Amino acid sequence: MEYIIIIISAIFVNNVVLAQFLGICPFLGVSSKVETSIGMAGAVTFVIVIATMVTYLLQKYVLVAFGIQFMQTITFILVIAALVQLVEIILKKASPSLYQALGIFLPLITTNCAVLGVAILAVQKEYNLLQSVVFGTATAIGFGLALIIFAGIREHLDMVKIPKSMKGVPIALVVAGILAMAFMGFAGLV
Amino acid sequence: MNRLITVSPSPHVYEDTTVKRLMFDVVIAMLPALAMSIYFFGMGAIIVTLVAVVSCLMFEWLIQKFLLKQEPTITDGSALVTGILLAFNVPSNLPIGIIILGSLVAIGVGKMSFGGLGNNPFNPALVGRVFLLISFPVKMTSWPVPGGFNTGYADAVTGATPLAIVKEGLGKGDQLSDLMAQVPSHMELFYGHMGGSMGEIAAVAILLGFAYLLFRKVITWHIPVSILLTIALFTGIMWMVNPQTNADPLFHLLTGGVMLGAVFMATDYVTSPMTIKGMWIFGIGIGVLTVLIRVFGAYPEGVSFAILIMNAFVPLINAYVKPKRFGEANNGK
Amino acid sequence: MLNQKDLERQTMASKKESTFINMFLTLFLVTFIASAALGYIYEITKEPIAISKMAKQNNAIMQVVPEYNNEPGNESYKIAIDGDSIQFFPAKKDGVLVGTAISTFTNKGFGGNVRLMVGLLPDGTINNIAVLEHKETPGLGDKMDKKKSPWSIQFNGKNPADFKLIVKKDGGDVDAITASTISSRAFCDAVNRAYKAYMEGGQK
Amino acid sequence: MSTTILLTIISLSAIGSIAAIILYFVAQKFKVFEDPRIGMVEEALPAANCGGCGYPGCRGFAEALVRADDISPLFCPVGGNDVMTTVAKILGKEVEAKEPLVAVIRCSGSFAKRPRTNEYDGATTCIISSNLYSGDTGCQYGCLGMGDCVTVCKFDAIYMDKETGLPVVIDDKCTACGACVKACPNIIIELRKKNKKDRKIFVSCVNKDKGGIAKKSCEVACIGCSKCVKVCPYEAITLENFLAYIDPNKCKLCRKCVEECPTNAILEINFPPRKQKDESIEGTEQVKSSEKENE
Amino acid sequence: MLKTFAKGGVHPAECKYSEDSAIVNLPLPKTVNIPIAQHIGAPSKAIVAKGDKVKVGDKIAESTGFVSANIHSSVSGTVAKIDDILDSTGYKRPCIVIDVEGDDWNETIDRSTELKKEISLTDKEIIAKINASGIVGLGGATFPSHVKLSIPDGKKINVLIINGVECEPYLTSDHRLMLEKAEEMLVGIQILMKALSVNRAMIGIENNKPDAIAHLTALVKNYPGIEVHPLKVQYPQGGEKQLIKALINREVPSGGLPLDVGAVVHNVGTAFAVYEAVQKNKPLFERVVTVTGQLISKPSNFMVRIGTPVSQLIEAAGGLPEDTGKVINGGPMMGKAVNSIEVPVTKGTSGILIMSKDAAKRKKESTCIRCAKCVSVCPQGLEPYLLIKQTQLEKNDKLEQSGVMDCIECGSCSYTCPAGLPLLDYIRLGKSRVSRIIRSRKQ
Amino acid sequence: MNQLKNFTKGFFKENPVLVLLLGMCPTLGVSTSAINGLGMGLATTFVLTMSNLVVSSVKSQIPDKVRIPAFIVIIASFVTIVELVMQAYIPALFEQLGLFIPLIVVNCIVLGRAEAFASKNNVLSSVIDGLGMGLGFAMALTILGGVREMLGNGSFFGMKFIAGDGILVFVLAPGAFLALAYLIVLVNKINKKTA
Repeated sequence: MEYIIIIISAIFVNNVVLAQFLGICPFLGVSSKVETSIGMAGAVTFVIVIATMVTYLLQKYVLVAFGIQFMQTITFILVIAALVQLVEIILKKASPSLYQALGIFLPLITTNCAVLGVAILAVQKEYNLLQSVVFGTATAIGFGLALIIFAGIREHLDMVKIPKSMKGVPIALVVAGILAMAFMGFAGLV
Repeated sequence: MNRLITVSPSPHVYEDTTVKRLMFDVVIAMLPALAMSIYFFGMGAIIVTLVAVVSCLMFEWLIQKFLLKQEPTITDGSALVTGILLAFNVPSNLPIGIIILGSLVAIGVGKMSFGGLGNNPFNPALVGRVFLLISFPVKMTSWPVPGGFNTGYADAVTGATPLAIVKEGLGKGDQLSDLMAQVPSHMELFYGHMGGSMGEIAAVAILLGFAYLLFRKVITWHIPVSILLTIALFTGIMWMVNPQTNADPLFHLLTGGVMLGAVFMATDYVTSPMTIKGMWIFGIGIGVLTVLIRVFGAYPEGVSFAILIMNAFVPLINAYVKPKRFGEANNGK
Repeated sequence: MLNQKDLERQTMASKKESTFINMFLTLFLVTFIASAALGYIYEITKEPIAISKMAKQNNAIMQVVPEYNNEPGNESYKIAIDGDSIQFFPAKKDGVLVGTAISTFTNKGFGGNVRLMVGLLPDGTINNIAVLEHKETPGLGDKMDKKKSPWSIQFNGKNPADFKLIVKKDGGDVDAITASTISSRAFCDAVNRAYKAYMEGGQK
Repeated sequence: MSTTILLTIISLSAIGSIAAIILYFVAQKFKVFEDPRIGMVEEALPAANCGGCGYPGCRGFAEALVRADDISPLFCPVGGNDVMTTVAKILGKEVEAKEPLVAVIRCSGSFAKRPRTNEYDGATTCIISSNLYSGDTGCQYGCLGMGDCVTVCKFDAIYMDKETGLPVVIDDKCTACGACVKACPNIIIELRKKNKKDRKIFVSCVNKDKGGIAKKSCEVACIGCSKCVKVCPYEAITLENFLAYIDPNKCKLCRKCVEECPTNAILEINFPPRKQKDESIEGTEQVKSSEKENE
Repeated sequence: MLKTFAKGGVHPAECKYSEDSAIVNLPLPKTVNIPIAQHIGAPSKAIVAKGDKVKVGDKIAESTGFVSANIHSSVSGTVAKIDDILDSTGYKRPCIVIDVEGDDWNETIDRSTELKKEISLTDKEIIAKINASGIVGLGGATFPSHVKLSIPDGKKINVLIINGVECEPYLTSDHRLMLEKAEEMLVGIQILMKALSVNRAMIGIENNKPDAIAHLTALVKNYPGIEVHPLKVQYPQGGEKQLIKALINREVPSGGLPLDVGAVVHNVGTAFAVYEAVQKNKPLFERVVTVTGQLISKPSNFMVRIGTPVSQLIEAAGGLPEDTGKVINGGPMMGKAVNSIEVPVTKGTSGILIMSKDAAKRKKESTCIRCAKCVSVCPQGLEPYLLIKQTQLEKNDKLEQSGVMDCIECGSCSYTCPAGLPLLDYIRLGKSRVSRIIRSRKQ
Repeated sequence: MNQLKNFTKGFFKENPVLVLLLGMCPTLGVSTSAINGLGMGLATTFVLTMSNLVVSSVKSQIPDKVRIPAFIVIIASFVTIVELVMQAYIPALFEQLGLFIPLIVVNCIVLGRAEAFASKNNVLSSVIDGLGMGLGFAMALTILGGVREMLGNGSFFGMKFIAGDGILVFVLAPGAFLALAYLIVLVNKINKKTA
């Protein structure tokens, strides 16, 4: 039950993009096509899951153990950056097809605040390892959900005449705003 | 030869349906519900409708004329429909300023930001409504008690909607049977003797409008029926499992704008799927979300949110749910 | 313009090559310097951070109990309840208990957890309540905070023994915040928890 | 030094170093080469993504440029020589300077000059109209007048003149990307040399009908009389299918042919007015050239 | 419940003004312009020269390939010239212009009117005869008929479908033919059955022609294997694929031909032409043409020689009305608006429809409101609203995926669109772009 | 390059939020009030300026392969400094900004400027660039925060000017998106006019 609450909360009620404002840059940048946003969602999920695991261990066995929690930000981001690069390099060689699908998004993920945000939030919420991973996965799914819905709408918008001044980011933000209003309907679900 | 013959690609004949005719058919279909709300809420209903319609038309005209610099198309009737729908979705004692703000959001944000009719992914009236609901939760949820035609506008006596009464009551652990005694009977619900948004109360009037729309072939039956069926089925199962804590399906269907949403809001052409299969998915999605929000969420009434959320899925549904192509089927030859 | 810059970058001879030693050394040096600097600043700010944290707690305690002259933070104790724990801060004047500040919680809030500091007089009467932490909807549930509305003043001076800590809608004595019954219920729940814990062994 | 600082230094340096080591070895092991010049070339290109170069977008062109041994056949019409020199510099290759070009409309069949024979009532694009029939005048070669060229122009360099029903090129804005040439179903637009002061002489007609038929459908059609061919001192004019064509590379802008043309199908643009000689010729050109100057 | 095809379709006002006018022979014109490209496929090659004398029924242009057809003179006289002349495609195309002198028929043609029932030729000979006679699909598609009868190896045909649907509003030429030349037509069907070696033929007729249904139902008793099937009135039932679906409930696969599902479809007019060619040795040089329209004073059905200017037909039907907006070669749904009334009648001309200025005017275009009416009427299960957008944005690969090549250009989408969008105009453009891409890919 | 221009470009013509559209997460997340926006903006300005300074001075010493990790460590150090200092001396604001303070490290503006500007330019230009960009960011955040506060709460920098509540949605998530959207449109329009 506890896990279900974490999942529903992370996907719907406290959607990472629409309620927490994390990962907005890729949300606005990459979500122009459904296929690419599925790729992005996949890549983000992958990195978030690994990152929450690694940072959890780091937090518990290095930072807390040594009493240097203030080093959280710097160590987490360093690990995430290295991790992303690692994944990218390996993927490029090991599975070029997967790299084709996900790889181009990987560099973007380093600066996706959702990854670091989730890692820090998981620590703040004092989740255990499994909870952290579930939380990370659910957050990533919520990110993917928002991204894919959004990409669908944008594909639709590509086919209609948007006023010139609204084109691009402004209309994307308006859509995000309306979506966020719609998602507020989920409030109180958990 | 001085007579010029016209040349154009085929076909050379056209059905006489126009966008304008469709819109005015929708307006006609909404008249019974409007009449019922005037009957129950009196002056308030008239004031709210007038303000909403006039401000929607005005904003559409102003934005097209001065911001987008296009030829204004307010005569096509779509802003009129938005205005009436917005009025239908608010209590009949809403202050004029808030209604005007709602119209601005509906037309300006919900519709014109996307370039006008046909482009908006979300139902403009619902965008306006949800915006108001979030912004003015108190004013948007104090419903005048239906007091007949002489109900005042600003000084109307307010009360909770039946759905809110039941939800509140269940929330604190009251017996459902006691609660049902506090709300109007099913028959009263059917003809609209209850508190609520202006247009949502009278199921019978909305069904009348539905019949008219079907008769004029303005909409197909799929979306309304799939929504209502899903809600009935979903709440029905819960009711059968535990009738002590779950209201019966008929109660759910007749309250909280389900009828209004299913017939007039979800069937908006622009924001609903293009294929029959897609319409089913859309309808079922709305039904499920509505019940989820009603039963488990914080809001007593979830149709608006559910439709808005499913609106967001429509482009995806359109992209991936395709009509069956001719010749695609494997006919056993 | 741009391309010229690029050309410059390409021709920049001073750029270090990506050899192993270079990479390793660079990263090592960067992290070394960074961590040293951070460690140093941490040492400097450790004290003020601790003070400000304490100040916040003391501030809350001060708000909810009558005047005292001990250090309630040093005498605090905890009681486990409902899967979590509640912290008690006894406030004493000249060694005599004048009230207890209780850091309590509820998870029934509209936006999740709500933490309150409830000040009880020795007989259990509510002296005052301060909101420590909440995520309630602005404009609605956040009215429980005194900064936003005087709603929670209605609890002051009431003794839960004869004042039913339940909203009126549910048959209690509390006027709910308009359109925020859930937040009001959550608030009552947290206060109730504090009172219960206090009566069940929090009185020391 | 306190233990905290020590621990801080040790742990972070360790993490950093480990990351560096792992990254280095993994990078060594999984090396994939990508030419960094592609990105640099792409940045140098104008990013109009107009496709004027014949490649799908600027990125595609950049890849082609980097791949090519000899980049002289590749040319970015939008950026012109400046961009190509920059690109060549990046790639360390040579590039020849190309003559600047400009689009010209080879049809003068305005409403006044070319009587309508039909009314068209379909989708307002030339391409659809031309799939349907030969156009609403007797001339099946000329401008269809629905502005496909205007729609495709990314640089707002073409507009439709409402008086004449013909498109007009704004020379200063035209980048000779060729999008309009591709868009015109009747191929009446041609990219021609941009001479000094934008001076141009060309046959403003593409009608391949016999003289009589052409003349009947349009006052200013080329009737294939070959007078211009005879008068040209540089052999720049050729006649094929009853249609004259002036080779821009041979033409020396002497304007002899313009005077000779009996139907005023040859235009001279941006020349100073000549001494009064023949009024009838003067009239049409004056209009044309003054239109140009007004922009 | 009458049979019809599965999905989509529209039902425009039928307006069959000329259904009670018997077929009348049109007087000979002074000159005829006979285009050398009157069929789908390679244009024929003229084999006469200026000054040559020709008789009615003489071959004047020769087929240039398998998918091509011979062309025969429809009049007797002198070849005046071979020149580019505006025809009903809207473009100037090569035509053989013949000045008419008398009405002198080629001797080999049997001009008697008696019914000749017994079929003496073998299947191969029948196909050769049809090929030589220049018969093409007379429903409007003008696909050379012998090609449809030459079944490739490995394909098995088990039913011949005869298209007497005439689903286009206004047109009545097939209707009149079924009433007046029913026996000849039925013999023609038997000839086709023999050529295809099938023993079953189904005639599909829409329910708005009860007299034709009754007439044929009575007659087919004498013709074993031939059945008459009344169908619900629904446009575009006359489309091959829709008719096959309606009659035998098989779906021609996307990109496939009717013979992929074991069927061959011929028009009633074609069946009649086959009868005349095989039994009477008369090549195809005349056909029934409906001249109709709200403003036409005498809506009629004429037997017209190929090459006759359309103006002459209109004259015979009471003259060109004052308020003429459009002159359409064919029906209102798929016919082609001509840009001059001097264009000649060709083998594919099933009717001439005159529309008033008001009726000819298109609806004012507004924006797409995504009402999905076009999706619901498309008989091919396509999404016209999407196709038009993809065409406008030149997304050719997406367009191909969306099945633009399956479009049969029936026009139902444009007909029904409340926003008056030129859906079919753009889809046709998209189709031509995609087919160019597909062709270049094959090379 | 003209240093003054270098400094002022961040305010309008190349405003990181309103024109370059970078750093959206904190922009949306903390702009519930003008004071929050200002605080966040100033914190970011500090990090931006300092990291630009350090990056541009060490740029030639860093091999390409570890460029990004090295930059990130530099940036993260300054972020942590800000975190610690704020926690110590302005705890109230620190709590308001919460998660978004550590997230400055992944703010696209910071890394973006380090990559695109500081790694190619000299120290002085880089510092000026960082300062200009940072203040531009702070300005945008303050404006957005101010707008949201005024509309949503009826107050400005905490001072109430209408009784009761404003349009609540503006202090909530959806309002952030909507307010920013129309602010960007407005700035684009003004930029186009003055261009």
